[in-house]
Amino acid sequence: MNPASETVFQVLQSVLVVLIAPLVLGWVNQCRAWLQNRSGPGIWQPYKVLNKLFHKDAVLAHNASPLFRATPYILFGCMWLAVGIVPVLATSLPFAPAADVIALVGLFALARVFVSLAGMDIGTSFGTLGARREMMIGFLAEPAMLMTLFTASLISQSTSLVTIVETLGQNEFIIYPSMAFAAVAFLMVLLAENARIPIDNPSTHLELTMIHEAMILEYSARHLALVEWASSLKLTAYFAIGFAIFAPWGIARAGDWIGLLIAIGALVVKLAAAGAGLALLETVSAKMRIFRAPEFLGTAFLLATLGMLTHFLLEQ
Amino acid sequence: MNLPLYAQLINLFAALLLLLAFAMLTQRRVLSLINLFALQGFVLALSTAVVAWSTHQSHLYYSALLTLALKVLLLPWILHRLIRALNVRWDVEPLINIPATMLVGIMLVIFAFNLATPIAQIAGTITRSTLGIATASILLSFLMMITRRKAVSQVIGFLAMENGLFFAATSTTYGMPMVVELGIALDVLVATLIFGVFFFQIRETFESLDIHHLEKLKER
Amino acid sequence: MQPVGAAVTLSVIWIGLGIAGLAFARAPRVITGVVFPAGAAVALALAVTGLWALGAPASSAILPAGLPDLPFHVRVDPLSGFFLLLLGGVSFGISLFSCGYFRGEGEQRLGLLCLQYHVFLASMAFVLIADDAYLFMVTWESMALSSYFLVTTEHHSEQNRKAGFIYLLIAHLGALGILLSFGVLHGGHGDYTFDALRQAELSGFWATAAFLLAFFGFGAKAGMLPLHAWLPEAHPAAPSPVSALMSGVMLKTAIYGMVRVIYDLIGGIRWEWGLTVLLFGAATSLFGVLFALMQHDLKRLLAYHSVENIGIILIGIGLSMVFIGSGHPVAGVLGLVAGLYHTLNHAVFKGLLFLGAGAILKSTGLRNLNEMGGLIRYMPHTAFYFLVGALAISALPPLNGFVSEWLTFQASLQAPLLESSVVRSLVPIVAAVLALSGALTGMCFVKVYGVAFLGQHRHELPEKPRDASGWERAGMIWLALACLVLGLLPVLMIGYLNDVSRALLNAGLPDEAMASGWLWLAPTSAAQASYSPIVFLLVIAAVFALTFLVVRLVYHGRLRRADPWDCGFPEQTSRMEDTADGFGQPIRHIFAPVFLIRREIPRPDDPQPVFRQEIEDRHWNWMYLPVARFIEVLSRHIGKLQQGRISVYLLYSFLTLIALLVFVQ
Amino acid sequence: MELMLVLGVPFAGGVAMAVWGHRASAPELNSGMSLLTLLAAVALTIRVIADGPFLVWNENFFVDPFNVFLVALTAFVAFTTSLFSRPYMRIEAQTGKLSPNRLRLYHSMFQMFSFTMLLALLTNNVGILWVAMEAATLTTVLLVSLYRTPASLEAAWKYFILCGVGISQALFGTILLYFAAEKVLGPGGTALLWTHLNEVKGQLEPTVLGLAFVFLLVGYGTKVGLVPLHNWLPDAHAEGPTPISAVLSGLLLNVALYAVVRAKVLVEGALGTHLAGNLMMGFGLLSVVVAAFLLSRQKDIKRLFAYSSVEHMGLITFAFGMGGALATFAGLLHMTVHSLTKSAIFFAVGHAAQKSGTQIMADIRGLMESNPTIGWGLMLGSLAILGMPPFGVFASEFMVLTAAMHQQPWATPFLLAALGVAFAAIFGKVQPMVFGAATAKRLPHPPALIPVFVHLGIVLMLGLYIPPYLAGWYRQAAQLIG
Repeated sequence: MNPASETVFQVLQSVLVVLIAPLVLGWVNQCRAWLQNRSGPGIWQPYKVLNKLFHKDAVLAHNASPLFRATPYILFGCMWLAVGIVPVLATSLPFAPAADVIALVGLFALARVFVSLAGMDIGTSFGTLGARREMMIGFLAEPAMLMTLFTASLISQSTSLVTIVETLGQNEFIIYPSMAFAAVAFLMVLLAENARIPIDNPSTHLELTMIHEAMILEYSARHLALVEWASSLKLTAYFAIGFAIFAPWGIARAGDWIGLLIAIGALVVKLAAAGAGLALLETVSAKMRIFRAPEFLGTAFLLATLGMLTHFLLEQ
Repeated sequence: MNLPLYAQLINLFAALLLLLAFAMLTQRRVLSLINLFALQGFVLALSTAVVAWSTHQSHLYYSALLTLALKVLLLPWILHRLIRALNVRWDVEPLINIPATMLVGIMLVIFAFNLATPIAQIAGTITRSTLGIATASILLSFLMMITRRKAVSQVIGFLAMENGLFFAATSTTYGMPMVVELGIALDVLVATLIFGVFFFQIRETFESLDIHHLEKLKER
Repeated sequence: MQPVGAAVTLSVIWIGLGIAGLAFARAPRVITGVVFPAGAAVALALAVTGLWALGAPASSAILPAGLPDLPFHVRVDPLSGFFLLLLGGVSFGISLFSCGYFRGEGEQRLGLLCLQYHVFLASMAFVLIADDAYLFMVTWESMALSSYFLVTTEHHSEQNRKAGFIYLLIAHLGALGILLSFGVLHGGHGDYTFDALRQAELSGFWATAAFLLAFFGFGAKAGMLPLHAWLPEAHPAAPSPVSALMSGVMLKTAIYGMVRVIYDLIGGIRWEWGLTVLLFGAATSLFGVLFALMQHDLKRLLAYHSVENIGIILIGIGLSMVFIGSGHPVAGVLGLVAGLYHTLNHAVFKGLLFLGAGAILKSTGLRNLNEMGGLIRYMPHTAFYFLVGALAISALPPLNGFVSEWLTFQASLQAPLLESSVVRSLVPIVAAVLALSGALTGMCFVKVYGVAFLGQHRHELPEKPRDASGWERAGMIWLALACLVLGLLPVLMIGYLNDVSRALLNAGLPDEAMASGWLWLAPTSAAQASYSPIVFLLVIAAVFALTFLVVRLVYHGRLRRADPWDCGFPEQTSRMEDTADGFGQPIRHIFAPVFLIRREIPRPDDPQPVFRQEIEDRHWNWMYLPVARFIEVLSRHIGKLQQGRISVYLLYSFLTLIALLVFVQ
Repeated sequence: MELMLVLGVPFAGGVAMAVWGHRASAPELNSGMSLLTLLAAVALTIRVIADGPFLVWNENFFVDPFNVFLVALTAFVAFTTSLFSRPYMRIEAQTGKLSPNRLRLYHSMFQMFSFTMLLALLTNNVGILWVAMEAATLTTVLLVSLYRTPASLEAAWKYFILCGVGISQALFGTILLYFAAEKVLGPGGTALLWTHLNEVKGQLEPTVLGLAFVFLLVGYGTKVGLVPLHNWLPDAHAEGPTPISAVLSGLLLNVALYAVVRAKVLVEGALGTHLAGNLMMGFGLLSVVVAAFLLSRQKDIKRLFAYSSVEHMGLITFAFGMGGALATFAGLLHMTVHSLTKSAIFFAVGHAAQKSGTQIMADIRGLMESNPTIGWGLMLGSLAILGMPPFGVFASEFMVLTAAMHQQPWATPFLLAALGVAFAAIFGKVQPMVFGAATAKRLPHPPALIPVFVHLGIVLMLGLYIPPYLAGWYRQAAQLIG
């Protein structure tokens, strides 16, 4: 295959995912509305919100530092890079080797650190509160995430997502008990990392319960828009990672166009299913007290590690 | 066994020395302690003279005279002067009571003899058995120094030990070279003088010669 | 001229500079303006020498000094070269910083300070090039000694004196352990040159004994659990550049010693040893970061992070020992490279962070985080460099800290190679611990940065804090650049480390790993794992610029300043934001059993309620104090023997005499 | 000729001081005498290095590398001590602690003391060696009791009784030696001459020599300060004037040890077993350990360093007991560095105690502030004596330890543990005295601290570089005493 078409694929994937990310968010919210017998704002709502925000004048606290203003862009950049790396549509993209799963986790960590710092920048009570809680969630979620990914990479003898996808998806189908543990752990991490119920409630501004929202309270207009967009990107990226590891089917190799069509189709289906599932999960479960979060994530961490051990004990 | 006369004499003196050592060990009165010490010196001088006569070693006569002068006349005189000046006639009860001391002393004598016999076998001198006695009397004076409470009696023990050494030197080896003996004698003399000085100082600092005053410096 | 000659010359020049400093004690301008810059230049030259030695074959020499039977042997091989590079590179930045920092230091102090500082540097250099046990011990101890005097520079504070005492004591005990280990290694023939020690054939038991002695001896210096107690006391006590030097470089000499003795001198590594190192490393790193999160004294916090990072380095080395011990040299090399690379990285960013702390301390006189805040507005430069350091130590891509942790993870993922299933399943758990402590570090530095530099300042300073001066900035810029370069171009340095391991284990990374070019870091093979920090950085930067422009073009860049909103709460005071302790509260809550917490809770009717709590280190209670008590009791009993009564003393002599007589018969 | 000077000058000095010792110029005269002695000793040394060992005065005196090295050391330290004692004793006199007569006694006895030590070192006659040792005891007793305070009297009394008794044992040992030698060499002078004894040591009667060595060891060991015979030592050091503590620790102990080593050589030769060595090792190890543990309980600064002397003497005894080229070399080196360092420490301690008017460590604070030179002297001296590189003490300790690991592996853990404990104890006490805020007053006379730094300088050099002639000298000595 020729580098040119790979580059095309790379650009295509990045742009496409960036564009549909808000749609995913909209879909999830819509499904939640349906499940709660509400009519819902419609799945295009996020785009309207973003557009509105971009139009507004930005309001900035007096003592906001450059770091505060730079953060939304850095955030957006990180997330964009993430979706550029994860094989959403196609494997063996030129950027793919730039980061393996560990680097990916590092990337999310980078984003988290910056957004928390931004939260503390103004020095408001809620900002620091949010940052503290975010980092607490983070330091528990991050290792769990790593362990989950390690389980997959131990099976495929590699930490690069491409190789994982190729071994898991394009070889014959094998049942890995360790992957079951990993899957559950990954789901829990996904909920925690994307500020979903039961850890956080994306749609609340009730001060004492919020985490992610508390950090970005001071943002407005275009900054807020970027932050929101970035978080929808993050959700999509997590979905994509999930697909790549646990449902790595129908992902094209860079360069074959038919495969790409199939991949897009598959992606749409997967995203729809995942979004619906997420909505269902959020509807049936209730938000837990902040100090239950460590237990929740500790369990995730434990499960992930257990997954690794089972891999060593059963599958070698 | 029939030894020549002088050998018997020397053995007799040896026995006397041991006897005197025991006597000093059990003696409570400082005054008679000094007299015993003088007596011991006298016996020492005699035995030295006998050895000299038997072996025709002239320098032993000198050391006999030296002994006589130093240990029979000079030192006891000094000590007498001292105790008169400090009027310590009585020694208080020794730390260990007399019978126990005696027992220990006897053990020591036996031990000393055992120690000395193997050496005595190879000794060339006719007065071989005296080494054991010398050792015994040294150990006995050591014991005496341990058990006494008064500075004076400790010093007398020290001098008695010196006597034992001297006896060992003369009887077993026909005496050390003259230089050495002179040196030893000098040291003993100076030592006694310094002791004398000390008595007065201790006396004027502690109003007594009881050495339990001298127990301040220790690990607490 | 060979590397060894250059290294010796430079170290001697350092000593000369120190003496010159003492000579010019009356002229502080000369010291800060000439002597310290000269020292920095020497450091740079030493770094270059190190690079040179990394490529060159080992070169050795014998100095006309030392013991008559054992003159000083010196030798520079790639391993020494790497550490010389570390020493020179980092101390260059620190010396530059010192030029500015020590301005306005008391006259009579400055001369001594200069002497001790440069002797400290020189003895570290000599430790790295020593090639016989005696020179090693001498320089090792003079290193401890000179740094002790630096730690006790502020000897009027009781706490500093205590710190210095504990430091020197533990260092000395560690040194005794090392000495004993050399003795065991020596095995009774030949002299004490490292060559002779290499030749010595040891039986299994003695080899293990030597390993344990060396491991704990050097561990005491490295601040490994449970011998770390001196570290958080001593590092804060010293003047900041010295803290940087101790944390950044001195601890690394201990790592050097471990590698030198275990890999080079003892040889024949077993996987059991590796497991020991691995577990101690894991415990150390987790413990270190947890305690760091509890601190509110900035320098103390950084010191605890040094403990943590030493743990991470030990994890890398332990992994490599495990692999080598079970016969997988290539994976072993990977672990070693990871460990050594993290050694270098930690030296760089920890030096940078301590310098930042120093800059803050100098301009605000503050060490307590709870009193700082909003400093980014007064000292933007320092804030920026500190941010670089903070990101690096939090192991965030694309900076250097991440690379070495990434490598360590890669090494731990080689676990399937191992036969013993126990070890195989222990390794991933260690990896999990590593991940945990890495994430905790991130949290800790969000706390540090957020509390110190961001937000509103918490207490009124006499005058507006000034930003770091030119010299100080130069030092921090140098180290920050190093963080960036080591993060972006890891392949180059890893190539050198590969040479080191070739010289040490005559095994290296697989060739395709080296072949994959300077852009892509792929330690084993591109298919297994790859990472390209440059692409990483470029993409983020590109997207940043792109979005910025697009937003500007499509929409607008209008901006309005206003009071913070904060859900509409009125008058935000600085007492409403988290303090450092507040930020650590979740950790205290989650890991409560780990800490020994003393709380002082005010009565409800207290007019000025004060809540105070002390976090204490359990090790004091279960390890150090018992030993001290035991010795104390023992000496009391021995002291009883000597109770002043002369008769008893005579009795002693008497009994000795009798006993000996009996014995002789 | 030089030898006559070496012995004659201090003797004459002793007599002269007995006459003029109370004059204002006496201290200078004292140091002058010591300087002359030093020069003579240097001349002697040079001669010995030039044309080897020699015997004089119908073989009653002889000089070989072993004792000439000690002679040089003794003369040197005696000289520096006399320098130190100039201001020190002046201050003592002015503060009314000493009357002119005492000062006279002090000076005269100081010279006599160095005379006796040199005599003990230089004589070839075991008997005269004993005489000299006894004389040394007597002189030092007078010096220890110089202040006539109750404490000093007690100390002197204990010193006198214990060492007197000990010395008597040594005499008995000497007699036994003579008794055995006489069989071989026949009666008369030669049987006490060490050189002759050394030639025939193979034929001497083992059983007798075994006993003799026990008595000699107990006797001279008491003066060396080997545990459990050491009890006089801390008292004497603590209560005597500081210059005397310096020479006691720095020199007298060495001389006594010298006697023990000479005896050991003969006995080992006669017995053919390693008995003597084992005994010495046992005593040495015991001393090291016990002293190390006693260190931590001290409150009086001079007592502290007295115990440290016990510890180091134990180490040296252990080294000589081990024997072998390396260990003996180490022992000799340690003798040198220990006497230099310890006397330097006592100089510093003396001034520190004078400044703060007490010997109780808890009341001495902040020397670094009140007088940096004293502070640094004490700090560096303690670090040196604790075996901190780059000082020479570490060099010798390193060699002792390595030799021990090689020959007596079982002993090394004890030694290392003791060293560790000693470090904690001494350093934990010295640091607060040196650092922190000061509690000291000005002194009428500027302290003479050049000696301190001269000593420490030499010790530092010995740690990094041992001049070849010195090394060769040690080697010859090591060969002599094997």
